[in-house]
Amino acid sequence: MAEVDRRVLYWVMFIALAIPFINPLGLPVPITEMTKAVYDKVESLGPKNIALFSIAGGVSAWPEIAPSMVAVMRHLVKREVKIVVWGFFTDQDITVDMITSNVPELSTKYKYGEDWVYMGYLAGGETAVAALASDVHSVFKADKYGTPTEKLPLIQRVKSAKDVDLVLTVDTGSYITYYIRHWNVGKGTPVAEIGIAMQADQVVFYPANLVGLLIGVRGGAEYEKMIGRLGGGTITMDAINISHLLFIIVIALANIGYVMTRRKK
Amino acid sequence: MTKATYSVGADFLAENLEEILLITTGRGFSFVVLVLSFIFFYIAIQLAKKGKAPKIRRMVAMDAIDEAVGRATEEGKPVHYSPGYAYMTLSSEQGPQTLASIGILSYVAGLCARFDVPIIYNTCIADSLPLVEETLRTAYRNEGKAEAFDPKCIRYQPGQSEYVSAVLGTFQRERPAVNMMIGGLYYEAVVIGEAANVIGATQIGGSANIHQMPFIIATCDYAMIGEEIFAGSAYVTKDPLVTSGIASGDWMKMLLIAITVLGAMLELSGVNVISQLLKW
Amino acid sequence: MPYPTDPLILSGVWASVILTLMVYSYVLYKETPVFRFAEHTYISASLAISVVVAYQTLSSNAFLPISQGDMTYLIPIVLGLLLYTLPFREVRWVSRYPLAFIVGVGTGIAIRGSVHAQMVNQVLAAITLPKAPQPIDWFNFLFSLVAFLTSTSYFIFTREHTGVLKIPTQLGRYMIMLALGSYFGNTILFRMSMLSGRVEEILKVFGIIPWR
Amino acid sequence: MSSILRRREIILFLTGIVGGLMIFEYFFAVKETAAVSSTIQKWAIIISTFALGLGIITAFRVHLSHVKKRTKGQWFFSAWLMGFFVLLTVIGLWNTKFVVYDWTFKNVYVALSTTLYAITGFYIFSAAYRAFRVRNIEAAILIVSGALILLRNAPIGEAIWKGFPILGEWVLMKGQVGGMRTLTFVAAVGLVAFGIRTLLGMERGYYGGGE
Repeated sequence: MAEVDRRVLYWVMFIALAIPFINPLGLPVPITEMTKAVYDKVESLGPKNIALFSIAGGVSAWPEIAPSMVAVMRHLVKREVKIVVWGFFTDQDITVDMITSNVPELSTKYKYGEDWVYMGYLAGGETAVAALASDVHSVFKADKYGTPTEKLPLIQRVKSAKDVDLVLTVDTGSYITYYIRHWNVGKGTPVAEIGIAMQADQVVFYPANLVGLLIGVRGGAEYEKMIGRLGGGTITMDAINISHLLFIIVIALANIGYVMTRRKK
Repeated sequence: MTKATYSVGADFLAENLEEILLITTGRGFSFVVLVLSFIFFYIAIQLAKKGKAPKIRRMVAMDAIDEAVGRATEEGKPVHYSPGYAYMTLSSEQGPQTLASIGILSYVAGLCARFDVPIIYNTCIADSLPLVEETLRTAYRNEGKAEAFDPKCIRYQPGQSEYVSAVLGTFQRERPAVNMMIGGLYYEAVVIGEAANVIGATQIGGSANIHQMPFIIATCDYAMIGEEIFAGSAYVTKDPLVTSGIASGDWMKMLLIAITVLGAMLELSGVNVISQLLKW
Repeated sequence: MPYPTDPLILSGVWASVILTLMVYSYVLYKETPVFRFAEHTYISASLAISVVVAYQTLSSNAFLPISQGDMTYLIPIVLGLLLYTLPFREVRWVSRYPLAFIVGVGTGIAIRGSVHAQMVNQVLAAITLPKAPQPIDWFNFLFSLVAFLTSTSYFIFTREHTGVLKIPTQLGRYMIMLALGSYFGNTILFRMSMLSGRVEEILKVFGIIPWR
Repeated sequence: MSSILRRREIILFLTGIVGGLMIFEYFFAVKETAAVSSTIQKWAIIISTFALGLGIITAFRVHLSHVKKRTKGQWFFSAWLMGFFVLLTVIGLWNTKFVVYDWTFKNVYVALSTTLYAITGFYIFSAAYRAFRVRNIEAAILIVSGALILLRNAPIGEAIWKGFPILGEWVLMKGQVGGMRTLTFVAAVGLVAFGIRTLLGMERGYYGGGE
């Protein structure tokens, strides 16, 4: 019992993950404090405010972060907040396409250049984040589509970190720490994170003021519930429930097997 | 895919330096710590030269290398070695871990050369290739078997997941008896570790990346945690540097523990001199 | 959204799902020529993409400044080309220069960042008192502090873990396990949502669940 | 000339100087070094980019030999790898928007990256099955902490018992912090000691051992 062929485990997991997509369970998703804090912050913003949506996560992490990205973007659009988008990943254009196709208001209700703007890709890691905090215009001369910044009224208003009311950093790595160091500690701009689950362990002991954190797909599902528009996160939550239950069961079985084989000896 | 249209230039940094530095004040004490690290290291070396080097505890994982290579010899199977993702370059903050890993590789390759065990090295770090090749070549030459070295044992893949897929394939096709993964590991730790368990390989793993420690411990027979991988190369070569490095590290830990205890007590009694010092 | 009909998109989603299943056949069955094909296709495509990206990086970061008259960028190009002395035995040592340079940068960056963020800032955070404390906050503060001190004592290598150090090091090991367990648990959440993403994609393309 | 340039001391000195500059720039507000250090980092990126060619040589060395020797069950794949690489590189350098390149990028490269990234889902399952056994108190703590996080992250935990998410939240926000802080801390201590040895030219293990 203690030595099951691994492939049995893998097949069980593979099938178990498929079931909830075919036959949703729809267990309720309770709201956690970290997510509520991000929601409340966005809720407090309005048409006069500017939010920065920074993309530092690749397409390969979509299943974990896409639900939160879409839900937060929908909320921003609902509150009519002005949105500046830029990012640090080479495949981010595909991500921006995904967001705009899921949030059609960006092309209907919003006017590009005035209400939202996509500045494109930036290399340079922490140095770049620090530079942007003090002078956006010297880093970006034009947006992604080659329109010079002078012709983009929204980016004209964003000269440095001080002109931004909330940073939402989508992050699968260390960009949250860069934003905390240079935008929050340096300039006092509130920073919130859309992250992958493991970042929770590290962010909580980082000595800084974080507005809140959407922890992976769980955070996305909670956010969808709060904005009242269920989506990918909520659907995936069923798969999370099933798989996590499976982990608990398998760990329990492994221990029963372990204790029994030890008794025999 | 987009081109790197903009990046931050030197001229920009120079112009805005004061503002940037304003953000990063608070490095004063860090600098003191760094200088103290140098001083502690110097003292430890002087002590070692006088034969007063402190004893350190055994490193089980390093001692296990000989045994593992011995097992590969008996079974007539290769040894697999890989340094992890490490941001795919020596010029990142993961670079030192790759270097430490190559240091341990030079010992492992020597053993492999001595016992005529083939070694397979999979990597995705292109700029480490010259070092790896030279390390392996030298290890073979030092054993007097220069002609036995085949550079085709070094396999390169251009990215993290590519490297993972190649290692998975290598395991089933060439069935190494030993898998060693030491360096700046990321998600590959659990994948390679479990895939190596499937083929029953003896595993020695090590990394200073905290996020992979649970998985190295879970999958490997022998695990090197944190600073052990940095001490590894000097440990196997019986270099007095190792004790000096570890001893000076220990002093630094004790010093900072003392500061923590003192700081906590002062903070609790309302004196914030230590926290001000740390923020300096 | 309806199931895609555009032949380009349709062929794309089928290709990606078939390649995915080819890779998972390794896990769910065993290494076969099917997996080998996916593996080699992937590495091949990635090598080509890396060359294209490298070319783009060099044009915007090196060739562009040179064309604008900044000749200092010839230095890294020459250093980069020196790497290619590696296959020639007599001049192989020259390739150590670019390496020495890269190693210096990496080591410098690693040291300077870790002293500040991983050492000094951690001590500072450990002694920072809770704001507006309730009794439970005091408990948490002391718990973290004791956990930090005891688990650090476990990493002292030059003293035997007996006598005064016996109890702290033992307690420290427990605290480390608490942290590792937490990390393990969070990683499971991340990995499960990634895998369920692939499963969902497969089900979608096979038409088992509606396209969305 | 070459006998001087060949000396190890000179090469090690270059490492020390470059590394020292990176450190100096971080701690001191000297305008000139900041500019120099930023340039140096850019140079390092350029040099590393050149190294890709070495990677391709290394890969082709292996695969050409397979094709020449007609290695059973391998040579065909090696030939495919090299042929497809050449084709795609030529197309990509010509025009990245061309349909073959763009299609391969999205449906092969991105899709397989995601697939391999997700393969961990299987392996972490069997790793948990093997590792989470109550062998001693340490293992028991690991299991309890991991299980509480699982039951916090999945809403099903709350459905089973209201206390699970509360305990899980405590482990995540408070309980694990001290241990995690130590791991961060000691890894840095080891790294700094190693870095000092490298910059002082005393860490020779990496330097290919001899000569």
